[in-house]
Amino acid sequence: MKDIAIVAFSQSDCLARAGAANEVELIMPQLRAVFSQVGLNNAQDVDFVCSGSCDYLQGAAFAFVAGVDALGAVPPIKESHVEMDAAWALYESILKIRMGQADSALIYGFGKSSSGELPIVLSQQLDPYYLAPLWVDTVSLAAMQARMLLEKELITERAMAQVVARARMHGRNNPHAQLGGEVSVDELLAAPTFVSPLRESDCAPVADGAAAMIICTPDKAREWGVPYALISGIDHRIETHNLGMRDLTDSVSTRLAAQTAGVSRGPVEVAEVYAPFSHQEIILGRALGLGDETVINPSGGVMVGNLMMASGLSRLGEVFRRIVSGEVSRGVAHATSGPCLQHNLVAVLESA
Amino acid sequence: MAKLAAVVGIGQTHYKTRRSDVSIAGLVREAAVNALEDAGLGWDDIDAVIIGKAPDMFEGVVMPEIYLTDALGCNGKPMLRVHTAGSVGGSTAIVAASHVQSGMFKRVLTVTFEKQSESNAMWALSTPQPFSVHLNAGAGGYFAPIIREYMRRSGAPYDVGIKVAVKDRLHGARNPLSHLQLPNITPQEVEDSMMLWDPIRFLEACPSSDGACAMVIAAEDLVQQSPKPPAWIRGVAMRSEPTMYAGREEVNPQAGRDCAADVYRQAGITDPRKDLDCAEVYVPFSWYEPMWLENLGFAPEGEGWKLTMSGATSLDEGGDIPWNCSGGVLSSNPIGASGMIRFAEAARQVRGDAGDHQVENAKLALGHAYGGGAQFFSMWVVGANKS
Amino acid sequence: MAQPEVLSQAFELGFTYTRSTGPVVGKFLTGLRDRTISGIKASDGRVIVPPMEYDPQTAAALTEFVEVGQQGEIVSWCWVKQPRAAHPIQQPFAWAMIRLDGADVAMIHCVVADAEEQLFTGARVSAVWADETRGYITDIRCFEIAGGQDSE
Amino acid sequence: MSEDTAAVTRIETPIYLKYNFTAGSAPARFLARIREGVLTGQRCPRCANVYIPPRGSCPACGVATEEEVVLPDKGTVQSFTVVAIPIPNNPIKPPFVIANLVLDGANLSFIHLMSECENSEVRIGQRVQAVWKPSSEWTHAMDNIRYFKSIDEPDVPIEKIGKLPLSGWEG
Repeated sequence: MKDIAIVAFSQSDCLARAGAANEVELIMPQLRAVFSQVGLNNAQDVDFVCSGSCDYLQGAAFAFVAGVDALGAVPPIKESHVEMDAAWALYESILKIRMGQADSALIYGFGKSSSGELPIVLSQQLDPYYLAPLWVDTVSLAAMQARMLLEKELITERAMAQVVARARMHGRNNPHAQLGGEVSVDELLAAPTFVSPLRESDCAPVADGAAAMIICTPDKAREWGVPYALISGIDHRIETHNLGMRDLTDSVSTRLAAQTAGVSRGPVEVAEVYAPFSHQEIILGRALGLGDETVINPSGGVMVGNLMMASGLSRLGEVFRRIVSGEVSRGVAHATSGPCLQHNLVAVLESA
Repeated sequence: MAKLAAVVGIGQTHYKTRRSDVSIAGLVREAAVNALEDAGLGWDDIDAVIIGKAPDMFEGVVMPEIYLTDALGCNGKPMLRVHTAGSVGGSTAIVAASHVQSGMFKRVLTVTFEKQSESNAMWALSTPQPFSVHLNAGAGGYFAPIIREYMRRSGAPYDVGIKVAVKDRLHGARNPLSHLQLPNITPQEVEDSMMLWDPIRFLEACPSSDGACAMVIAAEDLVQQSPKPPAWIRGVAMRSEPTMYAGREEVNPQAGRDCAADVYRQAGITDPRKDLDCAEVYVPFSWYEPMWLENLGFAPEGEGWKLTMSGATSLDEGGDIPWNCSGGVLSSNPIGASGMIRFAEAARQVRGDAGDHQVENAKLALGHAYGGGAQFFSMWVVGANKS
Repeated sequence: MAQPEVLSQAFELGFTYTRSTGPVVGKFLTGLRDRTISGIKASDGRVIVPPMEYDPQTAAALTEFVEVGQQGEIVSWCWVKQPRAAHPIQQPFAWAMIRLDGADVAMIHCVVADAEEQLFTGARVSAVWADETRGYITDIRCFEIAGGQDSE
Repeated sequence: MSEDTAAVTRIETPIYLKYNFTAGSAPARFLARIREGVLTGQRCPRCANVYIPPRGSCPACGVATEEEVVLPDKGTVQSFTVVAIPIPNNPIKPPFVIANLVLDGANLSFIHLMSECENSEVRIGQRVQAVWKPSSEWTHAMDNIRYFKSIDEPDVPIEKIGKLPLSGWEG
C-alpha cells in the first residue's frame, strides 16, 4: 500500500462572520498559502483536486462549482467533490493516489455557516419523515447525549467545563482561533445552561472559513524538497441513523475506525479530535483509546472555532504541523459528520 | 498501478415521473437490492458504500447519506457521498471503482438516485439569490445558445436534433426500465412539439424522472464468485474546468476532449468509432449527440451530425457505433443517477446482458457523463475482457 | 483600493416537498391519523418506534408491526429555554428520547411542561394528540408528564 | 380526527430556511457602482482578460482580479435563445430572448434579456445597448438594466466577438 505524505496545510481565521467574502474569496488565500509552502503555482501543478462543502450552509445549490474558479483550472484538471467535510475529500484523494492515477492532490473545504441558522439547517439532515419535520436541532440532540453520560456518571459537568477551559487555553496559541483565553472551570460552571445540560460554552462557536492541504507520495515530497508527515493509517465508519438504537455514550464507529487505522500501534502524542460539544471530546478520547500521555486538541480544537466542512481536514492539518515542526512524532486526527457523532474518520500521522 | 476491478452486479429501478410507492430510502434500496441479487451477493459481502446524487435541495434532505445509512446496510461500514453536479452518477462510479482499484477494498456497492418528483425544486438549480440577475431560464436556457452556435459553425441541417430525438426514444422503447415508452414516435411529431428554448423542442429535451441505479464493483480475485459475466473496468477519467472564462470553447469543451483522450489511452483505444462497440453518452438535449460525437473523437470537428444522419448511431438502422441503446438521458433522467445509468448500461452491453437493446457481441463500451455548464466530465471504458 | 461596503440581504430558501412514504412509514403515519402508535419488530425482536424500514444490524427489510402504548418513559432529555423559530413549541419545552410502553427503542419528540424541574429521566409521559390528526409525526402534538393532569 | 380512511401515502413537508446573503468583495464593488449606473469589470493581472460581472477571480488563472475597468453599456450578441416557456417566479412573459452578451472592452459574456427587437431578427454578432430603468429605481443589481436593445451598427464578425476594445466596433 502506497504511503501518503502531507506536505502543506493552511486554514483561515475562524470568523463568526466572514462578511464580504464569497466562496472563491474564502478559498483563494488558503490555496495560495499551500501552493507557496510547496513552491507550486496553482492546481495545474498537482495531479488531482478534491473539495468538500455543503450547499445548505449558505443556501445556494452548487456552492462547489464557484470553488473551481479559484483553482486556475485551464487547461482542465482532474477534480472531484464530496458533499461532506473535506476530510472525506482527503480520503477520496488518497484512493486516487493509491490506485496510481495521481502522485499528488490538493484538498480544500469551505463553508459560510453564518449565513443561516446552523443547528436548524442541520436538523434537515435527519430522517425526513419522523425527525426533520419536527425541526429537532443538533444542539438539542447533543444535549440529550450529554445528559445520558452525566446520569450514567460517565462524565461530570466539571469534566465538560475542563474540556472547554483547556481548549480556550490552547486557543491562545492558535492564531486562527475565534475564542481563546484564560477562563476558570468555576466561571464556566457558574454560567446558566443554554439547552440543558449544555451551557453555551459547551458548544463549538460557528465559524466561516476555509482550509486547504496538499498530499502526495513520499517520492514526490522528496522531489519537491519539502518536509512532510506520513498518513500511516486512515479509516472511516458510519453508524445507524436511529439515535435510539445507538449507544450514545460511546462512539462505536470511532472505535472501529481507530482499530483499522492502527491508532494503538504506537504512542499517541497528540490527538486533534472534531468534537463540536465538550462531552463529545471525552467520548472520542475514550473511543480512540487515548490516555494521559496524549495532549488532546493542542490547537484548541473546534471549541475555539468550527469551520464547517473544513474542520475535519483542519484536524489532520494541525497534527501535520506539529509533526513537521518536530514537536511530536506521532499523532491522531479525527473528523465527524452527522448528529451525535454518527460518522467518524480516524487518521494516524507519523513523522517521516 | 491500479488493481483490476470489474462490475459484477447492476441494479436499476423503473424510471418514472413519480415513484409514489416508495420512500427515498425505498427507492435507493430497490436499486441496491437488485444489484446485490444480480451479483449473487448479500449485504455482508459489501465492504463500503459510495452514494451520489445531484443537489440536496432536490429532495430537501441535507447530506442524505446520514439518513440512508440503514437502507443501504452501512452500519459499521465506510460510506462516502459524491456530488459533482450532473456528472455525479459517473463520478460516483469512478470513486467507487477507486475503492477497489486502490487495493483498499474488495467489494463495494455504489448507488445514485434522484427523487425529483418530491419537490418543486427543479429550479433549485439557480435559486434566486440577492444581488444576482433573476434570469432563471432553466438548463435549456443555458444550453440552447451553445447549440445554436454549434449549428452555425457546423452548418448542420435543422433536423439533426429531431433524428436523435426519434432514435433515442426508439431505443428506449426496447428498454422496459425506460421512463418514456414511445415506440411509434415520428420525426414529424418531434418537429411539431412545442419549441421550448429555440432551437430545443419539447421532444428534443430529456424528461424529469424518479429513479436509482446501483452497481457492485469487485476486485479481480472475487469476480468469479458472482455468477454473471463481469464488465472489466479498462479505464476511468475525470476532468473539470471553470463554468466561464474568456475564450472558453463551450461547443467543444476542452475538458471533454482531454477526458476522452485520457480514458482512451488507458483502454488502448486509438479510434473510438472502430475500437468501441457502443457508447452510452449523456445527451440531455438531442443536439448534444452530434456535439459529443465530435468532442469524443467519433467524428471530425463539424461532422458529428453527418454520423448521426447516416444512422451510424442507431441500433434500429444497424449502425456500426450505436449510441444510447438504452434510450439514454432523452428517455430517462433521474438527474443524480443519469450518469451512473450510462456507466451501468455500458457495462450491461459488455456483459451481454442488455436484453432487447443489446448490441450483438459487444466487447468494449464507453460510459460518459457531464455536468454543470458542460464543464465536469467523467468517463469509463468497460470490456468483456481484462485487456 | 477602497474597501467595498458590505452588502447583505435576507432571503428565504423555500421549497415545498411532497414526500411519498412507502408502505412502512405510511402505515405508521396512518396509525397516527387514527391516534394509534405502532412500532416494528427488528431482526433481534426489539420493537422500534417509529418503525424503521430496514434493520440497522442485518439490513433486512422489516415488516412486522406492533401497536405500542401512548405512554412511556423518558430515557434522556434536554430543556430548551429559548425555542427557535422553527421549533414546534414556542415556550420553553423539552426534547426527549421516549421509550413507549411495549417498545424497546426510544423515539424523539417534544415534551411540554411548566418548568424544567418537572422533568427527569425515568419520568412517565403520555402523548398529546393534535386537535386534527392528518398522518404526520406532528399529529402527536407533544408529550406531557403523565398522571396528575388529564392526559387523554 | 380526519374522516379520511385511505392509508397515508404522502405527506407535505415544506422546508423554508432563512439566510442572510452577503455579496462577496469583488461583486460588492461591482454592485456599488452599478447602483450609480456605472458598469465596472475587473481585469486579470495575469491574462489581462476583463470580466463583468466580476466574481473575485479570473477563473482561468485562479488569481484575484482587482484592477477595475469602467465599461460602456454597448456590446455584442455572442449567442442567444428564444425562450417559449414561462419560468416560475419570473414575471417575464414568453416568448422572450435571452442572450449571451459581451460588452465592449470585456472578454466574457453574461446572460441578459433582449427586447425592442423582432425575436426572429436576433442574430449572433448583432450590436446592442443597455436600456436602463429610471435612475430613481436603481439598486445594487444588474436588473438596473431592464434589457438590451438592438442598435444600428454593423454586425461584428464572429472572430472579433469578445475581443473588442472599449471604444467598440469600428469605434
